[in-house]
Amino acid sequence: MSNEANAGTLAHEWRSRFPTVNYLNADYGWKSWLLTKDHKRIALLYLASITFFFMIGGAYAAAIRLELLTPQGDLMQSATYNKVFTHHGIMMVFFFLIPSIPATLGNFLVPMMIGAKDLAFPRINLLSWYIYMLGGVITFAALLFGGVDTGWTFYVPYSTNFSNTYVVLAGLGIFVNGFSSILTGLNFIVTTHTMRAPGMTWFRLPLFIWSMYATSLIFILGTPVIAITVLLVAVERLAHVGIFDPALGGDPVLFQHMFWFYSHPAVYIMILPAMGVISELIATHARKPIFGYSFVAFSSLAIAIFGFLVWGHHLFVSSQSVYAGMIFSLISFVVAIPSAVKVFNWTATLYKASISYDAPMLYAFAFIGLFTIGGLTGVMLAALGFDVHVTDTYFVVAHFHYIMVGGAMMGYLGGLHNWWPKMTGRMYPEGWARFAALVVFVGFNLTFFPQFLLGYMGMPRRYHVYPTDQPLWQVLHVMSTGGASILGIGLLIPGIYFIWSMRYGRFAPANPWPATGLEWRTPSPPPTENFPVTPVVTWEAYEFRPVEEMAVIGPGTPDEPIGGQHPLNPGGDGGIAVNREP
Amino acid sequence: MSLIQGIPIPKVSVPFSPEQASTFAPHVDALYLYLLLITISFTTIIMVLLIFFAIKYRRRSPDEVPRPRHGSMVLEVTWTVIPLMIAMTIFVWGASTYFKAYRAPHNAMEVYVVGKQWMWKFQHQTGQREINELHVPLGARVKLTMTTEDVIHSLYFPAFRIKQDVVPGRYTQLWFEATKAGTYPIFCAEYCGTNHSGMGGHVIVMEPAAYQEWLAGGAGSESAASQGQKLFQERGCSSCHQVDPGGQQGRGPTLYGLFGKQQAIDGDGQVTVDEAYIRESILNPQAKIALGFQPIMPTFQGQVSEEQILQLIAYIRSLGAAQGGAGAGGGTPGGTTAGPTTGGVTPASQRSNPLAPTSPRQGSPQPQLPASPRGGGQANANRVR
Amino acid sequence: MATNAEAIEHGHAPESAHAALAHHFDNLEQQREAGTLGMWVFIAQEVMFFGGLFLAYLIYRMRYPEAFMAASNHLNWKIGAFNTTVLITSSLTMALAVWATQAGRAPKVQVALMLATVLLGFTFLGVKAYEYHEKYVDGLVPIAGWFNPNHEILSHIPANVSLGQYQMFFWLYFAMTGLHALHMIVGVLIITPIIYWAWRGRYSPEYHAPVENFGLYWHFVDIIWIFLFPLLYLLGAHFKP
Amino acid sequence: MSVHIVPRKTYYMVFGALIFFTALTVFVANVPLGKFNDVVAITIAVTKMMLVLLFFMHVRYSSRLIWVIVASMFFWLLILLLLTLTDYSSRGWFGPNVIT
Repeated sequence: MSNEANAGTLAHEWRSRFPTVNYLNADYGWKSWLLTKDHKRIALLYLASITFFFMIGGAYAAAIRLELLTPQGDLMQSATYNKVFTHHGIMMVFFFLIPSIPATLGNFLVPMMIGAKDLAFPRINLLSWYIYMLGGVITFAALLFGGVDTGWTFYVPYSTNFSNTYVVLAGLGIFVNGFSSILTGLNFIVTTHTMRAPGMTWFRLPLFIWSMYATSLIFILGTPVIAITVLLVAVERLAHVGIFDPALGGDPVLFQHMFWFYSHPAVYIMILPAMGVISELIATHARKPIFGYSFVAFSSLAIAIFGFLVWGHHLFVSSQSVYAGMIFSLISFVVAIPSAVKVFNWTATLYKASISYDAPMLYAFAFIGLFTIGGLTGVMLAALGFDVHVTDTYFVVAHFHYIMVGGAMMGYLGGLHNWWPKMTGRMYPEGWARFAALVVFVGFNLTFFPQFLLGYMGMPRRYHVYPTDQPLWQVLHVMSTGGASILGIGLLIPGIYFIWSMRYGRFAPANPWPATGLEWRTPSPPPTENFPVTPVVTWEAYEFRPVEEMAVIGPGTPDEPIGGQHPLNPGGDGGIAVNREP
Repeated sequence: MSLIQGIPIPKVSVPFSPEQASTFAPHVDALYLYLLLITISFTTIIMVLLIFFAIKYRRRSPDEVPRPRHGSMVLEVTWTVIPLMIAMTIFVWGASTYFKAYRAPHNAMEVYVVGKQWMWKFQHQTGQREINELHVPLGARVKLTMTTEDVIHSLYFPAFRIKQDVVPGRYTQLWFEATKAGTYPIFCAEYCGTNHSGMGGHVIVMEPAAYQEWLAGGAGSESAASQGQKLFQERGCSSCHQVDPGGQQGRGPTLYGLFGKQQAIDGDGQVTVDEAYIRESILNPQAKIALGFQPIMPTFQGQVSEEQILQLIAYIRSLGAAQGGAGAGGGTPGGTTAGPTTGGVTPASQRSNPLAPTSPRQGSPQPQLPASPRGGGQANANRVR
Repeated sequence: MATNAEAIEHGHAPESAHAALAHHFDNLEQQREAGTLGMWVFIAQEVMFFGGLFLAYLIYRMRYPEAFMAASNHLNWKIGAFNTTVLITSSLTMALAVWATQAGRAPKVQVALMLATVLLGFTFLGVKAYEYHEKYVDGLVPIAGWFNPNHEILSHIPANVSLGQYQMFFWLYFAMTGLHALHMIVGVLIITPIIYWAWRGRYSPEYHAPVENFGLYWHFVDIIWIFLFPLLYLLGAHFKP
Repeated sequence: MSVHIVPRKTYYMVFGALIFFTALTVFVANVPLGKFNDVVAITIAVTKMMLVLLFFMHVRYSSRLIWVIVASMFFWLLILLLLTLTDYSSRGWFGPNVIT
């Protein structure tokens, strides 16, 4: 820490004397942003828009928690409540969780980590952002005009023949948004295959790249199916054709199959990138190569593949055949293993490591703990006999929030903190960050742990009112709401200090932590072409090198000389004397 | 005795769980405990290691670099194989519980359930109809045959630890044996629209004697079967379908003793005459033609409600149905044509043959059929299904 | 230090930059590879997109075999076969167009072959439009209001087929062929600028990625039809109601 | 490596084969074979697809990566179709008591 502070202030002094040209100040004006083909700027565009949709989703979450303070529906009508939880789901799933890490951190980091100047198709990358915004606007319009009340799952026949809300419009938004995911995934896959810097072999790739690659596979092979499914629902609603309508010979359960064929892998779209981030955070802040690199790498691919074979575990009580249920249950247990392997490897990495307590690492700790709980409760739900009782109850709600918020969200926040210096060239306030991390952790557990108990006691999900003859239920709901407010505050704090730091934060050195990835071997913030020169990789993943070899690659710029050997900034890239064993 | 054959009912009770009021509940709770054990132990291991490492190996000087360690095959294999083994034990336990618990027993007492936005309609074989309330006798096996008039709902008895979606156009089933008298909540667990959270009620488990009284209270209400019989006459079904034993075939198959039999159909193959087949035959008569009959029965789509269809089914199965022939769908008439006395009977006596319902008189044939959209032109062909 | 030295050497793209070389690629080879790979990944995505419809077809076909037979019988397999031939021929011309650019033939040749492809594409779409109109007139379009349950055509339906099942086939027919036709229209839109550039003599043996990748797309559309034809048209060809 | 140029002759032969198979599938479809109509039709369709893939789309001359992509797209399509079929094909197996 002291070393960083020291290096940071020196860098600050120096840079204030010699302003540098980087991707942020390369050119100005809204045009330079809205028409940019620079993956780093597009990443920031995504960051802004995703934060916007997240706040909308969060507002709806607040409304839900407030309503459930009391058993009676005294805050809003049930029709309103149904719309509120539907909007919460749609916003969070399709417009925050799915694009969150891939579109922001992924967009920013994938080319830098593999030593490329940009993604393979910069125009398509920009296009995918516009498609995302278009989808977002359409869905948001649907919400404003009066909203949707089908639940984010759009189950037929309710969504096709009964609900009289803006199903088609919202569906259209999700349909459009799907293509932004597809294009992002396409870009990542091609980039990873064709744009790696000389020497950057597959097994030198950072684990974040492996997980982004696995995620992209799901984007490519899963998203089209939800697109066509939503399209069919819309057509059936508009034209009253009977693809899913039992009265016309259709089968509502077919919709559930098609829907979950995407929507279960979508869960892995949310968690895999977070896993990748966590691998980076641990390696960086424990100064250790990830234990069992290849196992962690391949477990990502295994998750992506097996994740496609288990969707039927959402249909255990939906009149799916018992035998299909068993097959899906069996595979569901298999898909749990790669996740377990990751957790064990991360833990093993910490053995005899040099662990810092910087905010990113705190989020990494939170992730491992919460994801373990989320994952194991998932294993519980995969057990048929048990699932019959708790499916569609708050047990499920608690489970997937432990994965989504406790997993994906923690990874996202940890990643933002870790790469914030690189993205903005400024440090965030460490003290506040640690405090926020703590608040988020406490608030989160207080919010969602009680919901496990509620679930087993039989409280069904999507309930506007709940029985008054169950005093304990209200107690737990009140706890949950209390926790939610703490969580809300905990999430506001980073929002505030991130914005603050963009103007007032200390200047960040090129490699503040320090870390081994290529993205740290270029100034912060990076130049538009990412690297002064095409880097050549001669070291293994997460291999700590002597200072001068972990410095900025290329001819020195005024404030980032080769090897960071600058009079005012000795080994300023968080340079560390390498002594092999403490 | 446990109805989940082979598995003794474990004696467990879990904190923060609803009451155990069915033979199935203790099994779920036992499984729950096992899962909790695994979850807690794994979580603890990870947590303890995390905290221990975090403290013991905290960064002591800003520039220390620990020696890299790249992994160990032995460890990787260990923590791949062991969790897999444990997972498989969970699978086997969970699956066997589910499998056995979902196979409804023969000789169960039948209740028909129709979900509708936003209420549960229950109909007892003895004719009692209830809305959002279900009275069942203690210790009797109750089998629910369920469908819905509109969207997908899910009937959920927390106290019994069971749940099953009801799907439009299909029959799904659920069964339980209550083990504890009392009143327990019923919920709709599948989101079904505006008043979803209001779509619930109570299941009242009564001592057999009390249940008898309750049934008596509902006296005068005729049995589902005889309601079905009325319908059978009104709709003119009787003009083509014989219902007496040995009566010569009408223009459609004689229905006496048909239920539960294997019926040969046009084209190839057979169908079991069960609820689903009868329902289909009423709504889409031409789908599976009984072998040797002309496809000229008109559809009754939109002319009979789901409840009426269930009454007709009750009637048809009451027509001296074959004793479990070909594993009669939904159990032998024992459980289904339950006269008022069947209510409180114990599982043991349910296996004994119950009294058959009053054999219905055949109504005076009214040969005119309701004209169908497109089948009408052929209505004067000489055989109806 | 060594790394930096090497890095500097690798700084520049090996070849003298070709006009069509985007700034972030080292050389045309890398760019071409990326393009081809991208198109293939896109095609994989398309396969899953149609996959949803094929799934629906499979499920309902298994459920209502007679209905599908009978309904398919109302499609004219002769027209279908004609269209298949047209599409295959367009695939050939497209393949030859790619060949022409690869072999560095004169722009005239390239343009001629691509125009032929477009022309055949329009032929296909025209025939399709004719078929759609026919179905519309016969009231077989399964949209509430357009579908005419009393049309004499429907009196041929075997008795054990319900109108709902019958409409199911046509609903799938329109969904699948419609989506396919949409892809062809998009294809025509994409190839137009390519033809223009070909005319301007932009494509050469070393740079012809756009033509090549469009070729991949066009052939994929062809493949989809290769399956739609038997599944929809030939299904009931021998079926006599 | 440079682009592999496929001789025109190959294209014409493939084209011929495709036309032939189209004629064949039409012919077979008009002969009632019961279930086999489907089998034959699908087999022929797959053959035609392979021809287009291998020659028109140059897969035969492409890198292993392209082969992997082609293989995986069919693999995932099969997952979608077959795993859904596990439900539909096994409904009603579950004893006489579960009605589907």
